Amino acid sequence: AYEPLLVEKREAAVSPGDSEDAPLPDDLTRDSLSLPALAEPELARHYTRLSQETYGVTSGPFPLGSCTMKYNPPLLEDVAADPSAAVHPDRPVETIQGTLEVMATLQDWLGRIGGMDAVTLQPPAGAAGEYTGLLIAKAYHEDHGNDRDEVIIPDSAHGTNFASAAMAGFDVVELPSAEDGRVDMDALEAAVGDSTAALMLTNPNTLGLFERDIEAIAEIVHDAGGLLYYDGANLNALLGRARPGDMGFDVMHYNVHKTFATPHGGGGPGAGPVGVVSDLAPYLPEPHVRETADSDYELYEPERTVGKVHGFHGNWLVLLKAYAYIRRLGDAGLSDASAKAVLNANYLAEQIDLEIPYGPFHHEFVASAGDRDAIDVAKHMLDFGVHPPTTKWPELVSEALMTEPTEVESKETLDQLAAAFEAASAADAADLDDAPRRTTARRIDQVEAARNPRLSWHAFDGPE
Amino acid sequence: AYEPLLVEKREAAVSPGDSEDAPLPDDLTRDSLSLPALAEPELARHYTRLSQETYGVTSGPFPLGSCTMKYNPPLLEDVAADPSAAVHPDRPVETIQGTLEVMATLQDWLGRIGGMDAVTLQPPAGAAGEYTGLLIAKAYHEDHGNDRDEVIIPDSAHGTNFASAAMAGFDVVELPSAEDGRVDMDALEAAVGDSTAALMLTNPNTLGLFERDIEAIAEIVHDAGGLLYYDGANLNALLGRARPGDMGFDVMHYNVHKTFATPHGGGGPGAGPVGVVSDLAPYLPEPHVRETADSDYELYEPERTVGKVHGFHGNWLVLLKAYAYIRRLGDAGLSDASAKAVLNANYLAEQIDLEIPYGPFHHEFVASAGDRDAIDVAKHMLDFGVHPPTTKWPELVSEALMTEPTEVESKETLDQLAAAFEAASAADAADLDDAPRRTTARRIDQVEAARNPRLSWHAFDGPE
Amino acid sequence: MTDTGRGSPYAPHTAAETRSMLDAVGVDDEEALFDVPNSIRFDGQFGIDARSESATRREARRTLARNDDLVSFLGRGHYAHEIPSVVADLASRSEFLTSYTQYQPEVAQGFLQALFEYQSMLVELTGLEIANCSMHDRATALGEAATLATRVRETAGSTVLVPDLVREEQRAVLENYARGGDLSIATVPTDDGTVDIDALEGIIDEEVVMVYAENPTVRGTIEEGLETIGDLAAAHDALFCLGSDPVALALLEEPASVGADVVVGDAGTLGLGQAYGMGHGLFATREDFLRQVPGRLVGASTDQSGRRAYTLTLQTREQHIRRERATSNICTNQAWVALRTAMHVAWLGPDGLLELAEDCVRNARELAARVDEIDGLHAPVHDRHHFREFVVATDQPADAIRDRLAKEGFAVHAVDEHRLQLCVTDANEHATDRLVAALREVA
Amino acid sequence: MTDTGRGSPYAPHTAAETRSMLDAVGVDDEEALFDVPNSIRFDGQFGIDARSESATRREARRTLARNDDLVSFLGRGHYAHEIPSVVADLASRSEFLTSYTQYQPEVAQGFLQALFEYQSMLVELTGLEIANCSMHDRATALGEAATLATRVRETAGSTVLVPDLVREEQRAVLENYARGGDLSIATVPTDDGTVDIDALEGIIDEEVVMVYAENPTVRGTIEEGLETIGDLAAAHDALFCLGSDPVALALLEEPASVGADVVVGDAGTLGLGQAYGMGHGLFATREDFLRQVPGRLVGASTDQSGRRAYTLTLQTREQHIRRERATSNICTNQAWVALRTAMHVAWLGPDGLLELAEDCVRNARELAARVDEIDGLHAPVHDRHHFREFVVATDQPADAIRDRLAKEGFAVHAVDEHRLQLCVTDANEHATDRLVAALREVA
Repeated sequence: AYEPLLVEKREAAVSPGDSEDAPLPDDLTRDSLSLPALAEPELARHYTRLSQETYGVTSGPFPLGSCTMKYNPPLLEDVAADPSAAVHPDRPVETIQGTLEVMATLQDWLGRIGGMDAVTLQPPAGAAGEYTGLLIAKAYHEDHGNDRDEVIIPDSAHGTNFASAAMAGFDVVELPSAEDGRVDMDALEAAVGDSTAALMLTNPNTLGLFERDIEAIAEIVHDAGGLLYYDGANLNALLGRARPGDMGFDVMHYNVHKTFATPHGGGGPGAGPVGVVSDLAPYLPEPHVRETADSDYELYEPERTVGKVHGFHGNWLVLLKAYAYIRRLGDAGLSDASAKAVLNANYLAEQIDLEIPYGPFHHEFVASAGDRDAIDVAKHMLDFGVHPPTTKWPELVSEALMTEPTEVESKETLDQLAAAFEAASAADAADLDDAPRRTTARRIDQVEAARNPRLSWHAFDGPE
Repeated sequence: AYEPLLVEKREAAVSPGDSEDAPLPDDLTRDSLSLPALAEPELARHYTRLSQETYGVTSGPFPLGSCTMKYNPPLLEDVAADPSAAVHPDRPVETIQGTLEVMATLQDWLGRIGGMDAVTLQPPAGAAGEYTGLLIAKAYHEDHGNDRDEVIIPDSAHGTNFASAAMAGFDVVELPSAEDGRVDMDALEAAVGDSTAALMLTNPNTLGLFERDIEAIAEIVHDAGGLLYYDGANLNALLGRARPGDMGFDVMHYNVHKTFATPHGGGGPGAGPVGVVSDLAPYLPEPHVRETADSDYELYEPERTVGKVHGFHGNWLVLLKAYAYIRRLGDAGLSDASAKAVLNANYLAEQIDLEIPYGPFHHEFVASAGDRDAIDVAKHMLDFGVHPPTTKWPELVSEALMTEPTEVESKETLDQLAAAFEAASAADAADLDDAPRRTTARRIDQVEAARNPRLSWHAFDGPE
Repeated sequence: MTDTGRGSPYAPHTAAETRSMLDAVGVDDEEALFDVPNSIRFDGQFGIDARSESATRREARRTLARNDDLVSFLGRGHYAHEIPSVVADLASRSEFLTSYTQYQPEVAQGFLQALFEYQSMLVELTGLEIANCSMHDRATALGEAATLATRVRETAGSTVLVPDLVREEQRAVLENYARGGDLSIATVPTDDGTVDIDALEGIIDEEVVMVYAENPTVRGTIEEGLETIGDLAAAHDALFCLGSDPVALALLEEPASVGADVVVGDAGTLGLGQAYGMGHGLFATREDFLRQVPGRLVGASTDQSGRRAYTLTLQTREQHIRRERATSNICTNQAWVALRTAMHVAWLGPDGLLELAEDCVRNARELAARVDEIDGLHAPVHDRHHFREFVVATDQPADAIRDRLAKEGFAVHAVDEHRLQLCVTDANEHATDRLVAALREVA
Repeated sequence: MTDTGRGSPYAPHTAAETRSMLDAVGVDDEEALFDVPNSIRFDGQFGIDARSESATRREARRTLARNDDLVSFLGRGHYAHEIPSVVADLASRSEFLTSYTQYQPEVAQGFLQALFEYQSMLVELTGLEIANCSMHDRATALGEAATLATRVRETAGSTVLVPDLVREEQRAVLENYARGGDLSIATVPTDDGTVDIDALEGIIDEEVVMVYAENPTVRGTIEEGLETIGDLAAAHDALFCLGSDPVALALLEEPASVGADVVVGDAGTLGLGQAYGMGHGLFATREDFLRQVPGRLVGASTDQSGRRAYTLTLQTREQHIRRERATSNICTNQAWVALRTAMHVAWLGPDGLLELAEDCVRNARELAARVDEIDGLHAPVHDRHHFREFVVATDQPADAIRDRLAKEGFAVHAVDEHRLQLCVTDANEHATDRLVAALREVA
């Protein structure tokens, strides 16, 4: 059912100057303020309805490629809701030893999981992690007297890689993929050089393929004096099977909201901790947490720190949830998560008839909608009660349906997903045009939204 | 969407004797046990879907007469979730002073609100409160050498009144209503006598009418040697305006899940504290809480206690929620709740065209569906996104629609309700027969359910 | 939300809306709508101060903080098992929490299905064919069993037999039910913590309408003669009512297999945790008694489009229809706790539930052995298998030990002058080392 | 759920299902699916022990209990206001919590509408026409404002002016953004806690692309010359970026009315509470910059049936489409915190929010007056109006007072050798009497 905007239910205006005992002179206060004015029961109904119009992981399968929409255990929320966790960032360190112990432990665990020597928890998201890693690479090269202003990125990489490189002040060199969907070694040889600051790589890549030549890639980049950056978006494919550090990566970020089950929250908050090899540890953001000789914890400024990428200590509550998840699973649980994630992707792929041009894939695969528009197929999948995969990307596959079921789906829900894939991709043109039909909103006009931007309820003040 | 049963998703059996290190000899253990075997993500989806197929107060208006479906503030849940509240009933009293202080305070507040001298919190529901009150009346009369085995109950009373009287070992004398929907004074005079243990009354009664002659009623019953019992189901009509104790009632119960906003939980738990005048205080259930001279709290056995009506101390967590609600509202909030509850009922009645034979009513009214079947009208109201009123009761009104909107509805939602009343009662026969159409399930076959009882999933083991 | 002390924060009316509604009704103010004689008008002054939301929360927290922070080793009919976070999360969804008894099943399919699943789990656990949606608690369920017995027994009779080891509080509740139903309670002696079968044989006669036994007992002992008790009851046309809980039922003898006609207990043992005795009454019985069962029943049916649907059924047994001839006065029950129990059982699954139950035996046995090694303590007192709990004989006065343990942060029960009782579950087993160390100090 | 240490408790596969899936795929075991050279195969031994759910909860609680239980009077950019219970309840509904960025708007209308409402509230509070869905935090929002300035300014230039009183951590973040964007930061002096307008006039020139100011400042002072700052910035074709928060915005001068081009701040000040600095970056700006705004924007549109619907819009600004030419690298933002902020604003309503803001002035004024009466303390140091917090001059060393207060259960900030800072909101005002008493003891 259509839910009105808060202001359409009841609105009221106040004027700070109006009250007898106004605490400030008129010239320091605003004239008026007009906001929704609802009682709590009305708000409860409003947001309950809005929640029911939102598809989450608890609604059904959510196989978005490279997003790792796994189940978010309420255990994590309980741990994060502990009132003892609600501390102020200016508290003296001796009064927040609990928080610092959690952070130091998480740093240690992430280091073990990635094969990295040191980890910062400060970056508040994956892209912030990329940016942090690149700031570290930049500082490292500057320190070593190298003027390296290029970052090499495969054409199949996540868009954030490019944007983060730009933000950190690098030029981007795009690396075409080889025919097998992996890094083109010749192109890489050609691309690296004295200007190469780093190569950014996802492994397995966005097609789900493991870069088998990763050791050779590392050698090429390292020989050229560059660093190897690992984009952790796909780490859920490899837990316990291979570690970026062992592959030759120098810097990596972790997406705890992907691999370690902290909830996506409709777009965030996440957290993007960054791990580095020991040579790069002096460059980590400040402050950094470490254990002292007497088992206490302290904050310190790494010797050659790149400074800060978050105003405080990053997304603490999210980090706390990741800590709880890793502790709950332990070695066997983490390894099993990857085993089942990879099995699920392979099983699902086996159940659908669409072409999957590249393989062998791991936790995700990219199918092609063929002569159908991938977006149409996705929209029609909504009618079967599942969330569709990521569409039209990566571009290596035409009409791509980039699919990552994660380990939390059962054979039953994978079969349900497969049925939705089949039904949607077999539908006739009229049905596809008309999809979705069973959703809260029917197909939404994106062109209108962009041509005539209405970005707040003030846009509805006049006649609509 | 249809949600399968848990066992239909995955089931597994275990046999206690099978394990190597079984801790008990075979002859003390069961043979096997077969239960749903699902992982947490699957359960989360199952129950999320089931919740979305359930209409609660946060879904929309819920105007069930005599049920007082008011908004249940999450504040109350937060208070009850305090880990300090999770105590064992066998804890020594000196280690649970917090719990006892809450209980003593709630006893005091309920006493003030009802005009009663002492209050027990032990009855776990309204009907248990009635039963407790009648046990007290019985013990009181026995103590005074009176052999009184009749309880007088108006024909319009809640069904629990009759059943509770029977459970307490009384004979029920049904009192017909007068033409104005209130107690028939002549009939009452005729009914009372040496056998009268008590008269049970709801005030305002189930038609929403205040028994204006309550003082005369009390005199008649008291003169005959009987006690006056107040059914607190409709107390939300009178908060701050009139108190049962002041009207002449000797015993009453409170429904904290009605008047004091503790959630109904799909049928319970509630709590049905019982208040009594000082003469009856010695008969309260044991143990009872009281403050000591040095501001501590203790449990004691009232001198002439009727014993126990709950194995421990009643529904503690529910009582704690009621305590928080009363504290949040205070005098003005409680009085305002009744003011708005009564205003809402009168406003809603004003907006609908159906006949309302009795008045002036307070927090609820009983409209008649006229020549329509009240159940049909109710089912069709579901199609307009609201919950219908209670149907076919009280029987004084033909095709009754017993309606109590409570104070939490706004003018807007009352207008929405009124529109649903109007549309449903004006619908043609075919539409009524076919209603509801927009609900999870269509009209359900009650006859089939009763004739061929299938009360567990084991009923589906064979061919369905 | 600036209305503390000014009115109900949960009534959404603005002054203007109130005004227009009053106008529509045709009165000047709300007071005019109260048809209450002046002689009994009340001035609204209860003397209860309002608080802001945060002050309410703070005050409640401060008050509850007067409860000492103790690790509890208490049991005796109210047990704590660890509640998975997901149970609280799902059960607190407002659609579940704020809904009503399912009198409009078309918009309550979710809760009805959950209750149907609850019933089904209890049917599986008890082996009986019918389980209702819940009674108030174990004690009231026992009372209802006694009144059921009077309704279904073919010949007259007025005695309910109860072991001497039943909690006195439960017996007190039963006594009130018995009084209303013209029943009397007689006691069956126990022998070393379980029913004395010979004594029972001597006592039972045609006057007996119901025999009650518990497994495990309030002392944690596991009954070994249930089948004999069942046979004795059957031979005298008495109902056999067995008290248990859903954890114990997963491991111990299936009630149906020992001839139980009714099973009662606290099903809140799973799903709710320690709540000062709050729980919910498990009530299961045989199909023969279908029309006599107290409490609500959810049944499967079909809807107008032919699909499976759930509804409350056989409501003609209930008070709102049958009034004084109802099978019980129960109306509001403990549905939401039953929902939590079902969620907890489902979370555990058969493996998890059985393991939890087996640990109740293993942990009690292990703790008893460790306690027995302490000078001045002897455990278990009863030469029986135990479930969760056991009795400890003490050389020192039991009260003194209990009080000293409270100072050390532990709550234990003193049975009598020289006996303690200890209960261990997954909720406190992490503290057993500390308890044993403390016992070593204070015993 | 008996699988602790045996596998992921959140993977639902039974052994039989795994087997049949492996068969369908045509491999013997999962390991065969990993296309990883042996040379870099890892053995899975991280050395991290698994824990049961309850043990995980217990361990986390025990670890966090190492945080001292202090009443915080800290502020300086991270503020605590009381969160209504209903906000946590609604925000934790799993549909909100577990959903993704709304790339399929047809099944995300609820979250999109909530974000649209969030944007609308910030538009109202700032007076600017556009607010995005959130940046990571206030500091990154400031950094994004600086890079926006370089994109929208008509002439070249490379200086960002920042008051000397800005938190050094925020400035450090800005410096990294500046470095990537070839900008440099210059400092504007302050005079008695607010921007020295004369000094600013002297410094500002055509090189300046953005002038930043805060209201209130990190010392709680309220700026009085905002309009002048705005005029100066405009006169030099520099953006005027104002730092604030949603509570202050409800009372203090509307940014648009003083010429602000961008407003940044921590919107998590409402809805989230103390979270060790976690919050979410408020970012609002003028309509002119629509195509240059960083971050996600929700817009209204219509669906195929002509009804109003919401969708992420103008995505061509974003990294997943424009890659290195995007307006920002931001992808995952703080949407769920924005949801909570919107809920909290809606709960307060205009009256409640204004009252909360006014109390931030009144309570700070009152507490300063009370502190000023204590021997050895002088407050407020700055002769300005204050919001929430103020600086206190101390005769004793400030560190010593801070440490002694910590022992008494209070956390306060030592600005330097002889200055403390105190922050008072609805979340700690109940403890001001105790704080004053403690200050009297230790000052």
